[in-house]
Amino acid sequence: MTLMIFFGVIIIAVILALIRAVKGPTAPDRVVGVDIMVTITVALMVLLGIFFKRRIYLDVSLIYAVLSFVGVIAVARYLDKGL
Amino acid sequence: MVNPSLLIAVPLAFAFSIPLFGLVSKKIGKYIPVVALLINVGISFILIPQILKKPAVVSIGGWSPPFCINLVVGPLGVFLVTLISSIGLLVAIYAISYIKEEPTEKYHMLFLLLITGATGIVLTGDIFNLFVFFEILCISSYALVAYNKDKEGTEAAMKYLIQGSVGSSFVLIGIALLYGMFGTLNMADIASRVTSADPTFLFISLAFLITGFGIEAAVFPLNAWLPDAHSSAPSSISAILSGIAIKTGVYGVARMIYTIFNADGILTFIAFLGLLTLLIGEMSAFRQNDIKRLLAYSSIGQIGLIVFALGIATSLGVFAGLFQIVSHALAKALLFLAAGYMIYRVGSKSIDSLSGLGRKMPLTSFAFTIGSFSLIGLPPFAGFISKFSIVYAAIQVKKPIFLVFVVIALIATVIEAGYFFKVVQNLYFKEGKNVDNVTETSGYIIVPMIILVISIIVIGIHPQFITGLLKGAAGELLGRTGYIGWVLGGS
Amino acid sequence: MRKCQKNSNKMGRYTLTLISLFILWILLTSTLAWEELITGLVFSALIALFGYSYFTEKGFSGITLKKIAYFLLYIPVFFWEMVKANFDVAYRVVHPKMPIRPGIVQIKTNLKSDVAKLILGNSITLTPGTLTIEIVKDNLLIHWINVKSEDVKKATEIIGARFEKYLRVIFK
Amino acid sequence: MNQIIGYIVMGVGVAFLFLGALGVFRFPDVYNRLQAGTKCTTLGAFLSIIGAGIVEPTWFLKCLIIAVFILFTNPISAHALARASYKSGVKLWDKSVVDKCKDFEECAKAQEDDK
Amino acid sequence: MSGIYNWMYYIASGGLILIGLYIVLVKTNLIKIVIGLNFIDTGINILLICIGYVRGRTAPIFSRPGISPANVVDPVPQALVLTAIVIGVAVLALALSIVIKVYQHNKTLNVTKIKGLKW
Amino acid sequence: MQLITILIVAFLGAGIVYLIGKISGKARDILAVLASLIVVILVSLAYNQKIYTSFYPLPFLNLSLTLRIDPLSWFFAIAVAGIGFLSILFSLEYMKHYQKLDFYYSMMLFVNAGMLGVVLSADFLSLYIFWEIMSWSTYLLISYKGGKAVGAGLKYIVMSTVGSIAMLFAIVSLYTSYGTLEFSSLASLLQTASSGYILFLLIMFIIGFGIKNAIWPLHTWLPDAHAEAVSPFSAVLSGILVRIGIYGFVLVMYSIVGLNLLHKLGYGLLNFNYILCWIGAISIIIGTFIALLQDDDKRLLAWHAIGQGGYMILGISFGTTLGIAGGIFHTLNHCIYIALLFLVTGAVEYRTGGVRDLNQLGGLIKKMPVTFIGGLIGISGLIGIPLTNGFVSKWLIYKTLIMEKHPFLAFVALIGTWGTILSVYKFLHNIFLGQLPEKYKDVKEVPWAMRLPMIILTSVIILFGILPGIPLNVISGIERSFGIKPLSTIIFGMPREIGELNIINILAAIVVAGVFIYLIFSLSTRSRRVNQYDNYAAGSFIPKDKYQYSVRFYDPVYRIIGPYLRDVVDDFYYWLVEKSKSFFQGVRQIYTGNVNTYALYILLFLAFLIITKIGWGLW
Amino acid sequence: MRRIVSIIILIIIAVGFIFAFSKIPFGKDKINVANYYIKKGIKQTGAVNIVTSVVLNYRGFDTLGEVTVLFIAAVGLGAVLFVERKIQKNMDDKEDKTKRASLILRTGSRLLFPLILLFGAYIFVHGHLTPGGGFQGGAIIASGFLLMYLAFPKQRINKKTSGLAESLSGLIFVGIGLLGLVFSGYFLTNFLPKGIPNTLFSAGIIPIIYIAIGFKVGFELTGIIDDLLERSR
Ligand code: NA
Ligand code: NA
Repeated sequence: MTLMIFFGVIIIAVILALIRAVKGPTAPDRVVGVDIMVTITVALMVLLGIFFKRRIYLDVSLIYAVLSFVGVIAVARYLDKGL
Repeated sequence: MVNPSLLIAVPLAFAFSIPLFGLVSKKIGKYIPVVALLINVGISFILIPQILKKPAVVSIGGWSPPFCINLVVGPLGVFLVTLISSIGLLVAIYAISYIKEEPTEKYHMLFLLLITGATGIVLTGDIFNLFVFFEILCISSYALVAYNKDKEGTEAAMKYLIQGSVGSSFVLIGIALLYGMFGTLNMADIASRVTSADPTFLFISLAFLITGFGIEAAVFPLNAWLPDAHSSAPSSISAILSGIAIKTGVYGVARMIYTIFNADGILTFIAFLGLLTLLIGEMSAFRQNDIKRLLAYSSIGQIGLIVFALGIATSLGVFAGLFQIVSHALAKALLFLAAGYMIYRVGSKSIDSLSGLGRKMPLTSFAFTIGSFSLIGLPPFAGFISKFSIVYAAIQVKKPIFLVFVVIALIATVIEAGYFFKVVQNLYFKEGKNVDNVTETSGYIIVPMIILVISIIVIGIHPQFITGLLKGAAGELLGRTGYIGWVLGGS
Repeated sequence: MRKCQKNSNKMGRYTLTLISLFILWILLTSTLAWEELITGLVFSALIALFGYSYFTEKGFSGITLKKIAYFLLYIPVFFWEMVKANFDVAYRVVHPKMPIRPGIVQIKTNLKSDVAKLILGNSITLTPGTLTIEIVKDNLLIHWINVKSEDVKKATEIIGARFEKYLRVIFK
Repeated sequence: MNQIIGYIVMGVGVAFLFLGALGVFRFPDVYNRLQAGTKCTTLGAFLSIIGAGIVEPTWFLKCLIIAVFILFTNPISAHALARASYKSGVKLWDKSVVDKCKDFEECAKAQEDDK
Repeated sequence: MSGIYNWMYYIASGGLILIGLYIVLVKTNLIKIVIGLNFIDTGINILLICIGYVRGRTAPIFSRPGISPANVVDPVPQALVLTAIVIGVAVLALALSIVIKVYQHNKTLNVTKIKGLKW
Repeated sequence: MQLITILIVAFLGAGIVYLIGKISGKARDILAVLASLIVVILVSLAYNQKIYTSFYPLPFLNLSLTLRIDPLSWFFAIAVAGIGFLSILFSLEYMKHYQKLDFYYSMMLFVNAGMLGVVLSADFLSLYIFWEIMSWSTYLLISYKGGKAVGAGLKYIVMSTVGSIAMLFAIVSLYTSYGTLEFSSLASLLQTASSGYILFLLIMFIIGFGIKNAIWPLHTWLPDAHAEAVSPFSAVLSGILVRIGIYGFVLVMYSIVGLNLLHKLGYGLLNFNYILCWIGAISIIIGTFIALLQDDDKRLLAWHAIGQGGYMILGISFGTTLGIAGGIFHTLNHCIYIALLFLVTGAVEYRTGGVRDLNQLGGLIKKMPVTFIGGLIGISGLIGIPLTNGFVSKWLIYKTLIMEKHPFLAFVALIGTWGTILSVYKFLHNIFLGQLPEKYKDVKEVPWAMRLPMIILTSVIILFGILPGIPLNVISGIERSFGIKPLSTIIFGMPREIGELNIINILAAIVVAGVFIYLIFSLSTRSRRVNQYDNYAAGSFIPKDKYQYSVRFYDPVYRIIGPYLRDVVDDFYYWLVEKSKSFFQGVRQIYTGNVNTYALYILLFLAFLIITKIGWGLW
Repeated sequence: MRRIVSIIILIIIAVGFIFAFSKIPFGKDKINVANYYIKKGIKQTGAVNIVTSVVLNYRGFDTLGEVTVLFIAAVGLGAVLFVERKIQKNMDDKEDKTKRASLILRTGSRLLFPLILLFGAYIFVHGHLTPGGGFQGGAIIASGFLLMYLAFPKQRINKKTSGLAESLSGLIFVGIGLLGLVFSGYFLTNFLPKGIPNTLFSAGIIPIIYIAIGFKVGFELTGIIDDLLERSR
C-alpha cells in the first residue's frame, strides 16, 4: 500500500518532468527535464524491485543509471559544441 | 557426412580471423575469402549426392527441432548453397586484384559475411534465424554498396538502407505475428499449424513477410533500391548482389508462400507481379547509357522472369525458375565482373565509352558477350534452357492467363535482346575514342570470368549436370508436407 | 588512451585501483562465494590494467590516517549541508512566490588537486542554492539561487569555505 | 523494525523526488531548474534507494552502490548541463542579479592554457 | 477500461510503427528518416514484448526458489527483442555513418535534393 | 554418325579457325577453305541417303535432339555448303584488307554450321537451337564492318528475335500438346488437330520463318543488312541464309502439316494458301519496284532478294507439284545468281575502293571482263532470261499460276519481272557500261581467288539453265518425300504431261532471236561508239554529278512511282520503335530518385495486399 | 498530396494491424514451444535466467548472428568512414582547443571509467543469473569509453588492438560452437558441465560465450562511437 502511494507520487513527478521536457523552451531545458526523469526512474526501479520482490531490478537500475548518466553527458557535450 | 553447420561456421570464423591474419601480413587478407569459400564449395559438393538421397536436418545446440534452431538442408538448400559459394568464390578471386580502395581488409570481411548471411538464409529452418541472417546479408550489403565512399555509392547505400530497413521491419512484424499466433518459430512447425489459424490473420502476416522479402528480391514495386545500389557498388559487389543477394530474397518469398503458408491463391498474382517486374526492368534498361545501371535494370527484368516462373507453381515452373536463377546468377555475375573491369580500365561507365574494347580487351569482351547472349536466352548457353523451360512451363499449365503472360514475357525479352545486342555491338563494331592505352587484364581478374563462361556454355550444352538437383529442389518447394516431415518427423 | 604524465609508482597506482575495483565487485555481488571472488579478482586486475592511469595519479603515497579521518568527517558535514540545501530548495519550490534572487558569482579556491576541485565543485552543486558552472584554474563560477554577495571574497567565504577546509587536508 | 525505518527513508526520498520534479516544472530558467533538479532528486533518489536497501537488508550493499553512484554522477551531469546551457547561449532569467561569467569572458579562452 | 488496458500496448507499438512509417514517407531530412526507422524498430520491439507478456506473471529468471514455471512469461520474445535491439543499433550506427558521408558529398540532408541517382 | 560428323566438322572448324588465326593468318585461310570444302564433300556423300539419328538426350524435358537427312534437307544442305565454300574462297582475296579476320572466318564457318544444323535437324528443338545459333552469328557478321552496319545488325537481330519467339511459342505449344517435337511423329499426330490450331501454328511459323525470308511486311531488316554486310557474306546472307526461311515454310507446310490440312484452312477467299500467295505477290511488287529506286548496288540487289522471295512464296503456296518444284527450284537458282551478283559487287568494291554508289561507277566492262560476264549472267538469271536457271524456275511458277487460274497473280509476277529488268539493267549499265570515270583508269580484274567462285557460279547458272533436269530430279525426290505427286523430269526439262519444257527448243528460238537483234543493232545508224573517257555530251560540259548520262537513271520513273513506293512498313516500325522508346522513357521515370517516394511504393504494395484481403476478401 | 496518400496508406495498414492484433490478445497465455524452455531450461542448460538460456543455448545461433550483425556494423562503419592517413592528419590539426571538457567532467570521468568497466564486466559475467548479459555488459563498457571520449575528445582508442580483440572474441564464440560440434556432433552444443544453478560457475558454455560477447560488443560499440565521433566533424 505504502509503495502504491510512492508509485503514485513518483508518477506525478515523472509527469511534471515530462512536461518540462516537452515544453522546453530551450534544448537544455528539455534535457534537464529528461535528466530528472531518469533519476526518478532509477529510484522507481529499485522500488519496483521491492514491490515484486525481485533483486534483478537492482541490476536494471544500475545499468540504467550508468547509461543515462553517460547519455546526459553526451547531450551536454553536444550542446556546448564539444563534440 | 559433413555437418552442414560448417557451411556457416567456416566463413564466419574466417571472416572474424582476417584481422588476426593481418598481423602476419597485410596481404593475406584478400586470400582469406577465397580459402573459406573454397572450403564451402567443397563441402557443398560433397553434400549434394548425400542430400539428394536423404535431406539433412541439423540441430544447432543439440536439442530436437521445434525447440531449437535447426538447419534444413534439402535439395533446395544445397542447390542454393552451392550456387552461393561458387559464385562467391569466383567473385572473391576477382576481388583479389580488383579491390584497391582502402580499407581492403574490411572489404574482405564484409564480403565474406555477406556470403555467410546468404548461406544462412537458405539453410536455416527457423524463421527468426532467417531474419537474423537476412539482416547480416542486408547490413553487409549496405556497407559494401557504400564501400567506395563516393557520392553515388553513399547515396545508393543510403537509399538501399532506408528501403531495406523498412523491409526488414516488415519481416520482423510478420515473424512477431506468427509467433504470437503459433508460439513457435520453427518454419516446419508453423507450416504444420497454419491450417488452424484465421485466414485473414495469416494473410496479413504473409503480406508483411512477402513485402519484406520482396524488397530484397527486388520485385516491382519494391525494387527502387536496386538500380542505384547495383550500379554504384564496386563491381564485384554488384555481381554478388545481382547473382546471389536478390535470389535469397526470392528464396524468402518462395519459402513463405510455398512452404509456410501454402498460399496457392496468391500465386497467379505473384506470377503477374513477376511479369510486371520483368516488363518494367527491361523497359527501364532500354534507355540506359550507364552500363552498370543497364545491367542492374536487366537484373530486375530477370528477377521478374524468375518470380514469374515460380508463380507458375508446377514442378516444371519451379524447376524453370530455379534454372533461371542459376543461369542468371552465372551470366549476371559474369557481366558485372567483365563490365567492372572495363569500367576500371576505361574510367567511365557510359556505354559509348566502351566502344572498341573488343579489340583491346578481347577476353573480357568475349566474356561480356557470352554473358549477354546467355541472358537473352540464346542457345547454346545456359540462359536458353531456362528460357525454354519457362515458356514450356507457362504453356503447359494450360491456363489462358498464363498464355497471355508468357507472350508478354517473350515480348519483354525482345526489348532485352535489343539493348544487350547494342552493347555487344558497341564493344566490337564501333570505333573507340579513348581506348588506345587500354590493355587486357590477366590473372585473378580473368580466371573467374573464364570459369563463368565455361560454366555457362557447359550448362547450356549439358544441362543434365544440374537438372537432377533442380528437380529435387523444385520438389522441395512444392512438397511442403515432405519438408514438414523431415523436420518434425522424429519428434 | 592517455599516458599519464607522472611516472610515479606505477605499481602502487595499479594496486590501489585493483583494490578499489575488487571492493566494488564484492559490494556488487554482495557475496563471498569463492567463484565470485576469483572472477572478481581476475576482472579487477584486468580492468585496473586499462584504467589505473586514469583512476589515480598518486597511488598509495600520501594516504595517511589523518586524511582518512578527515574524509570520514567530511561525509556527515556534506550530508548535513545537502539536507539543508534540499529543505531550502523545497521551501522555494513550494513557496507560491518563489523567493529567488539568482545570479552567477565567482569564488576562489586554493585547492590544487583535480580530484579535490571535483569534490569541491560537486559538493557546492549539491548544497544550498549553488551550482558549479565552470572551473577555470582556481576560479569557480557558481550559479547562486539567492545571491547574498557579489563580492568574490565574501562569496568564497559563504559558499566554498565550509568544504575547503576539509578538502585541503584530505588532498594535501 | 527495519521495514518501518526503510519505508520512512524511502518516503522522504520519494517526497524529495517529487519536490525536485516540481522545481524543474516551476522554476523560471534552466539554471534554477537545475538547482532544484539536482539537489532534490539526488537526495530523493539516494534516500529512496537506501530505504529500499534497509527494507531488504541483503540488497543493502548493492543499493548503496547505486545510491553513491547517483550521488557522485548527478552533480557532474548537472554541472555539465549548466555549462552547456551557458556555452550554448541560454540567457539567465531576466530577474537575475549578477552574471560574473559574462565578465569572465576568458572562460573559454582561459581553458586553452588550463592544463 | 480493461479494453483500453488490453489495447494500450498494441496501440503504442502499432502507433510507433505507423509514426515511424509516416516519418519515412513524408520527412525529407535524412536524420529524421533514420529516426523514423528507429521508431519502427522500437514499435516492433514493444510488439514482441506484448506478445510474450502474460498477465500477472514474472520474468523467467529462477533466481530464487519461489518462482514456479507456471508463473513466468514467455522468454522467447525477450530473447528476440534482445537480438532485434542489437540489430537495430547496428543498422542505426551504419545508417549514421552513411548519412555522414552523404552529407559530406551533397552538403545537404534533404532527400529531395539528393537525387544523383534516378531513372 | 555421318550427320554428326558434318556438324562437328562445321562447328569445330569454326572454333579451330579462330584459334589458329591467332598463330598464323595463312594457316587460318587454308584451314577455313579446307573446312568448308570438307563439309561440301561430306554433304555430297550423303546424297540420296536416308538417315535419322538421335544425337543428344535431354531427359529432363523428355526430349532428345535428332538429325536426319532426306531429299529436302540434303537439297538445302548442299546449297548451304556450296555457297559457304565459294564465299570463303572469295573472301581469301577480298577480305585481305579487313581486320579481325580470325573473327570473320570463324563466324562465316559458324553461320554455315548453324544453317547446316537447321536443315539437318529432325525435330523442332534442334531446329530452334541451330536457328538461334545461326541468327546470332549472322548478327555478328552483319555488324562486322562497323559504321552503318551496326544499325543494320541491330535491326536484323531484333526482328529475328521477334521471329524466334513466335517460333518458340509454336514449338513449345506443339510440345505441350503432343509430347514430341520430331517432325515425323508430329506429321502424323497433327492430322487430328483442329484447323484453328493448325492455323495458329502456321501463323507463328510464318512469322518466324517469314522474318528470315523477308516476306512483306517482315522484310525491313533485309536491305540494310545486305547492303552493310561485307560482300562475301552478303552472298551467303542473300543466297542461302534468307532462304532457310523457305526451307522452313516447305518443311512446316508440306512435310509436317501436309496438303490435306492446308487445303482445309480458311473459307473461300480467306483461304490460307490464297493469303500466303498474296503476301508473296506484294513482296514481289514492293521488292522489285523499291529496287528500282536504289542507287546503291548492294541495296538494289537486296530489294531483289525480297522480290524474288515473293516468287518463291508464290510458288510454294499452292502446293501443286509444279508450284512446289518451282518454288524450291527458284530458291536454289536465286541462291546461285544472287550470290554471284553479290560477289560481283564485291569484286567491284574490291577494285574501286569500296564504291557502291551506282552513280559513281561505270564503264568497268573492259577493265573487269570476268566480273562483267558474271554480272551479265547473274542478272540474266535474275530476270529469268532463257538458258539461265532463273528462266526455268520462273517458268514453272508462271505455269502454276496459270494452271491454278490466277491470271491476276500471274500478271503481278509479270510486272515484277518487268521491274526486275528495269532495275538490273540499271545495275549492269551503271557499273560496267557507259563512261569510265577518270579515277578508275588503273582498275584491274580481280585476282583468281575471287574470279574462281564467280566463274563457278556463272557456269552453274548456265548449266542449270540448259540442263534443269539435274536439280529438278532432286526436287522431284523432295516432292516424293512429301507424298505429293513428284515432278517427272528429263535432263533438258520435263515431259509434256505436266507442263512441257524443253530447253533445246528454247535454245533454238534464242539463237534465232539473237541473230535478229544483232543485225538490227549493227545496221542501226543511230548507234555510235563513244569513247569511254568522253566527258562531253553534245559538246557541252556536264556537271560532275551528271558525269554519266545514266546518273539518276530512272528519275522520271521515280517522280511517278516514288511517293507510292516508300517503304511504309519500315516507317511504321520506326514509328513503333520511337513510340516505344518514349514510352520506356516514361516508364523509368517511376524511379524518381526520391527515397520517400520509394518508401511510398513499398507501403502502397503492402496496403494493396491488406486492402484486397480485408476489403475484398481476395486471395 | 503526399501526406494525404501516406495517411490513407497508413490507415489501411493500421486496419491490418487491428485485424492481426485482435487475433493475438494481449496478456493471454500464448506460450507454446517456450513451455519446454521454462520447464527444462534450468536442467538442460544450468542457467536460471531462461532468457539467457534461450539466447545462448536454444537460440544461440541467433545470438551468433546478432554478434555478427554488430560486427558488420562496426566493420562497415569503419570502411565507410575510412579516411586515408594523410587527410586525417590535416583534420586533426584543425581541431579546436576550446572544445575541451570542463575540469569536473574530466576528473569525474577518470574516476568513473574503471568503475563503469567493472560494472560492465559484472553484468556480462552474471548474464546467466541476472537480466544482464554480454550485450548489456558490452554496452556499459562502451558507455565507459564514450564517457572518456566526451571528457577527452582528442584521444582515440588503439583501433588495431580493439579490432584484434573483436576478432578474437568472435573467434572464441565460433570456436566454442565448433568445439560443441567436435564433442557432441552439434554446432554450439553446451558441452561443458552445467554446474549448480544459481552459482557463478554454472550453465556450461553460456558464461564463457557471454564474456566473449561482452568484450566483443564493448569493443565494437566503442569502435563505432570512435569512428562516428572522429569522422563526423
Ligand atoms: Na542523473
Ligand atoms: Na541475461
